[in-house]
Amino acid sequence: MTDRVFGQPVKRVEDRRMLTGGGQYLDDLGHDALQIAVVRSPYAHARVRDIDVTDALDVDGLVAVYTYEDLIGPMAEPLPLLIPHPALTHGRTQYALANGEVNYAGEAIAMVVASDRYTAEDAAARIVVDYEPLPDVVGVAAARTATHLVHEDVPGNVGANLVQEFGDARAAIQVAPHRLELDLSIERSASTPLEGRGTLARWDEESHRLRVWSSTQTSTGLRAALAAKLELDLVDVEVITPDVGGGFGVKIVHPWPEDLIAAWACRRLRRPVKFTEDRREHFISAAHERGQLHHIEVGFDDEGRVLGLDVRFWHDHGAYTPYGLIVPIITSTQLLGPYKPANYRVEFDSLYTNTVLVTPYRGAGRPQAAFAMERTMDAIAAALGRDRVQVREVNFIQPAEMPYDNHMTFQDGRPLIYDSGDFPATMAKLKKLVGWDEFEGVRTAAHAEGRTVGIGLGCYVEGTGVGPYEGGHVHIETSGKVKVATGLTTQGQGHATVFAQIVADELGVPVEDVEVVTGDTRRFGYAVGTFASRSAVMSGSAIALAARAAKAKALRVAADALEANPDDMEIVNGKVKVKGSPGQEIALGTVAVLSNPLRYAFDKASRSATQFTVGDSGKPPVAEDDEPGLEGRDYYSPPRSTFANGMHAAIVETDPETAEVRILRYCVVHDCGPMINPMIVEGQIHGGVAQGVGGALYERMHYDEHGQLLNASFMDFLMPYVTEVPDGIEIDHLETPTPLNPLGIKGLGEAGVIPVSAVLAAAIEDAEGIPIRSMPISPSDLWELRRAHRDTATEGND
Amino acid sequence: MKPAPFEYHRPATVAEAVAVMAELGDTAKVLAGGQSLVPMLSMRLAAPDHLVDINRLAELDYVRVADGAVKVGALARHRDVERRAASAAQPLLGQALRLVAHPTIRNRGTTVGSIVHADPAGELTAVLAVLGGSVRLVSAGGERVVPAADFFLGPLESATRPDELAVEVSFPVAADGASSAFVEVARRHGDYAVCGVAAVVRRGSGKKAEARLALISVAATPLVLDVTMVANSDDALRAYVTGQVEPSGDIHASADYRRHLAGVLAVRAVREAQAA
Amino acid sequence: MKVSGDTVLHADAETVWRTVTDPQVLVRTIPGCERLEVTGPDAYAMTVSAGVASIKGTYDGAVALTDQNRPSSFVLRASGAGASGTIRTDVAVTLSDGGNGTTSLRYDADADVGGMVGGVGQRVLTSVAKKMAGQFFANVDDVLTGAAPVAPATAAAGATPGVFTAPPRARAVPSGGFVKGVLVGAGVALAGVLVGTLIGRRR
Amino acid sequence: MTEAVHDVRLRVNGVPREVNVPARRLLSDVLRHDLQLTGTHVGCEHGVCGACTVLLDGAPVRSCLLFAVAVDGHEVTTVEGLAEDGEMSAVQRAFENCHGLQCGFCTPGFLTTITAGLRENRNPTRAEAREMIAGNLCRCTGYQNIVKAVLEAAGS
Repeated sequence: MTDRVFGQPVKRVEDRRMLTGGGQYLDDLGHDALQIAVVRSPYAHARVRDIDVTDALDVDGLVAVYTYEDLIGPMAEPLPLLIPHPALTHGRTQYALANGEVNYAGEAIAMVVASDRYTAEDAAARIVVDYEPLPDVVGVAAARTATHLVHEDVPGNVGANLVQEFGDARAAIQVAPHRLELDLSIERSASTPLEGRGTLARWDEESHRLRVWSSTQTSTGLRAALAAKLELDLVDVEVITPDVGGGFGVKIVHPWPEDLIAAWACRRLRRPVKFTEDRREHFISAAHERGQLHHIEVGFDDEGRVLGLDVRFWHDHGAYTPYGLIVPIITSTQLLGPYKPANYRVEFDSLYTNTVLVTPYRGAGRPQAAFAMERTMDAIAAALGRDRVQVREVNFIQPAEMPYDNHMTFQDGRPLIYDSGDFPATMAKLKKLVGWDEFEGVRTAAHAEGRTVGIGLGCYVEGTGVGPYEGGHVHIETSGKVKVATGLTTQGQGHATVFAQIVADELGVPVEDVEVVTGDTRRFGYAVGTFASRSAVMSGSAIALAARAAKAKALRVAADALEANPDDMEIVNGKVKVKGSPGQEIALGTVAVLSNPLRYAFDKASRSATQFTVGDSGKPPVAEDDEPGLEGRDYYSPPRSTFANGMHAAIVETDPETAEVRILRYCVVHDCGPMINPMIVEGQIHGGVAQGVGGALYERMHYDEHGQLLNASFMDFLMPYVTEVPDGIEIDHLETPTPLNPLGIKGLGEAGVIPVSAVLAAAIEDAEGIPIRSMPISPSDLWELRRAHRDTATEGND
Repeated sequence: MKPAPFEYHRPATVAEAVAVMAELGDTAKVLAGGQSLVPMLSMRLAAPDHLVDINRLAELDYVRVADGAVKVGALARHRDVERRAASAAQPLLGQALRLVAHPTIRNRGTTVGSIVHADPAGELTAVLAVLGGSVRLVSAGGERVVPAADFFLGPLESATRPDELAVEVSFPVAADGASSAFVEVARRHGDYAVCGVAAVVRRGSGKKAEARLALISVAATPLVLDVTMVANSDDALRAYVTGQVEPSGDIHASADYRRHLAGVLAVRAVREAQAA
Repeated sequence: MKVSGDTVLHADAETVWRTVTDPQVLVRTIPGCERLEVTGPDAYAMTVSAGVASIKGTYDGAVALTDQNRPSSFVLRASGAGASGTIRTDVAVTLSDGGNGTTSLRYDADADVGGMVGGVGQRVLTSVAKKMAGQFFANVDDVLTGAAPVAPATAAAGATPGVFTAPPRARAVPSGGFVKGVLVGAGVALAGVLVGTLIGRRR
Repeated sequence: MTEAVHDVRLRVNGVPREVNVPARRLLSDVLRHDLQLTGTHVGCEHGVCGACTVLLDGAPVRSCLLFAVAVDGHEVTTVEGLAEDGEMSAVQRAFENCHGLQCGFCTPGFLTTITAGLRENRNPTRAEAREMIAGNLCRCTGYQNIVKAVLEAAGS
């Protein structure tokens, strides 16, 4: 067992349970619970004049109906603005139940609690709400024009305006040899996990405690929110995260109205209450992301070196801003990618619209950023008639320049300093993988067959592992089994496996002896959550440190028992040994027994730790600076984020008649530092790329001008099936470790999705010879572009 | 997303079924495969007082070739039609069915049900229309056979009256020398087509030669076009078809793109059928 | 959702105006309209029984004629609500001389369709609406050309003044699929009639 | 008004089960909440995602598109019924070997679909393997390793 499991494609320990139907997701729990159904606004913007529940009261099985009027104290206050920012001068959040006004179609107005969901929906359907419709503000253009306002007291619909810059971009552009302007747009998509949101709440009147299960990315966040809203002490609230059927960002934003009502109602009713979100509700009342418009001005020299970059963008944040400015701040900073423009200025407005709120979705502002920067690079190359790779290369930050200070403030309020990466090497790998230099031959051969193909590429740098901290607890049982807990949650990333790999190596135990629990506040109360590609970096590091603490103690206790020097000892396969002295060893479980001085022997093993058996009678059984038990607890809190990076390339074929786009090849080179489990790394990349393809070619939120989401179902929201994703994603890795954490690792959860729209836009543009400035693009869109392009060309000839 | 309550009826024979339907009139809805109906019930877009489940009408569970037609009973699932001899007798059925949603849906969905559903994007409506098939409707008062040309009245609207049960659809078998194809463009594989074309061609000289199309998703009902006179020229065929359709735009495709596709797919369908 | 269309009606614009703004006619020509109550000057409450087969339902809505510019244009403002959604629409109607004693009528409806049906019905909504509009104008034209009688459209026996109920119809609403039961309202939206079943359903 | 209930007898994973439910109760809800076989998941309730796929008399169907009362008397196989004597089936093992699942929510629908698919086609080509799973949505894996798992299960 001296082989390191870190870096091995260890099979996932969670799989067997999930493969045999033993997974436990939120709605698999609480079969005895009452169910919630929600009355939601059909209007995007309206005043609620009256709510008549009379008809609902006849429904057999109805237990309660709640409207805003029932709420008191903190429950009647707006939901928290989770991440305040000085630039967010006009932050607004919704109420748990609408207080007189609704600002998006789907906003909760009343909640029904009934014996089951069928009955709850029967009752909800009978509640009559009288609305006074107000003018709708939908889309960035309408928000900017501000003919109408979403919130009466927010002038211009502007929630925030933020400028960051270094140097003098505008002046640099003025004097640059070449200049370009681009207008770009990216539409909305959404996380859309296969499992929606959900909350189950139980109130124990005898112990005066609230226990909540939630399909969440942050159990500690929800716990704190519930305690505050329900005026309970934190110790009286427990939040448990069962298996979670995907998150991708949307489950980080708590409290949702339904969380609060479920918990509040279960306490009032003294019965368990559950909310299980259905698919339609997920579309109209969870959260979306991505919608931004960019105006870019860039000045560059003859080689394509960017001398000045001035980016103005408008971010549609929906009706409320519970998650602050995280998404546009990430866009504005991560836009820089692997490049070092001499001067940079970025300014954004974060705008209110009468649509579902916007909070991070995997990538969180980076797909827009990559789209803006990579389209700019391609435009520079086109303007100069230079190779797209070469233009990027002259702009790359070089490895010798690391750590590289970008002179910006990142989403965590800390300096944007790249810690590691070798961008030229990553590019060299990508060129080789996709066959960049041989592509003209491919194109010619395709043309000969009457086929149209194109190639595109895109680069990104991703700040991962943002703070403030995560913690880990490693507890060694007297059986020798190791129990690990960390506070952040799991939605399919295989934490139970990768954290076990880390602990197995640190402690010297078989990986199958390590059991990991995540997202259970009973086991670990201090945590932030799972987002921003931070779990491996943050909890992985914390757990490694905790395991080191446990190991140090194990060696100390064993050294005492074996009368050896701890420095001469090691743990191999669960046994603490004196190096080079075969036979001088003690099982880790026994060390655990010895670590806890006992008065009572509960079993055979513990006899050896009772008071007449061990210990120096002249010393306290537990030393002054020690604790009983064989465990370690530690936290990891980095000074700033660590920056992973990657580059993707794709070859596409476009149908000359139908304008359908087919991805012939998709290649990824990624640098997340040392990989804990390459199988899981590749799985994360696969999933990210598929989501990226969805966002580039299929998915969008079709709002009409009245704020109605026209495609609020899987029938019309076109999440890709297998038939829409590339058949094969080719992956290569570069592993440049970060100096910022004990394992040298960088995050990767979001990586796959980030550059896909940029890459596919570039490839389609290359195939078609038509500038692609807006994504996603459907065959109909491409066909219309062709037509417009042809018309323009014809006019030009006239 | 749970259905509103309804009263459930499960007749054992067609006679029982139509008797119940006569009594309930337009307060009842027939449940066959339910692959379109059940989502609408769950979304509470539809909330009939009664549901008449015909899944026990074993007498309607058949696919047979008789009298020059593939006759499909109301309980035959798409998969049955795909698998049984039907496809050999009328290859267009198989060509169309592989485009109807996904196999799991076809395991339960019925061919007759999807025709009665009269979705303007339904592949089978085009098959029935281009072949000039018919639907047999039975009520307590008797039965009638409605030809395809009279059956589709509008989007999601067929000639079936509330008291009538569509018991059988007849698809004429392929004529001698005839061949067919079904091509479509859908956003995702298995989605409703943005545009789709069923083509039946018959080789031969003079009056024997024939080329007919039925298009879906470009009109409220399947649009049948006789393209015999233009079938041999891509340009003429494309121009003729694009001139005949008046599609609407929606969130997935503009009207002009649909019109363009109709022409492109018409050519592809005819060429593919000719090559078959 | 936007629905536009045009039609030719066989009467002069003044007659058309009178006809399509006459509650007695409207109640008989709006597909599925059962009851039309005058609630104010050029304002009506109506009950529409639209949709067919098993999904026929009865819904309540309100219609008002505004921006009248006799005899060339008016706007119908209609709204209604039901369990599965809401609809609110402005229909701009313009009349122009079509020659030979006919009038060209153009309508541009801008509908805010909320609730479930708005989110899942987009694929068929427009074509259903157009079809129902066509039916409405065919009914109107029948009135104009005398193919359908006008008189029986008045108040039911013992009626409240200002309340109009429809007589049994010669021209049956054609039967159709169940979605139509909920989508038909899009058609009703035409001529201020765009309310009904789109948003409602039978309980 | 109390809703009428119906006796429904099913054979689920080889075991006769009986429930007393309203006609509108979906098979997915009967399996999950009445029989507490929660391995079958519900991802959309309109028949698009495939997470709720079970085998009805051996053929894959969407359990969210069936009323339990309408399949009275039939045989249903859920993900809980795929392993034999505690041994995971070839398809389940292949998913484990190939990292064919991440969050695991859509997985039961894939497993039932592939189990039936491989009964029909023991040696699918790569294209046929993709076609086999083309009606099920997965948001985590990008499908790459699921395709791999189908081919591995077929080869075993």
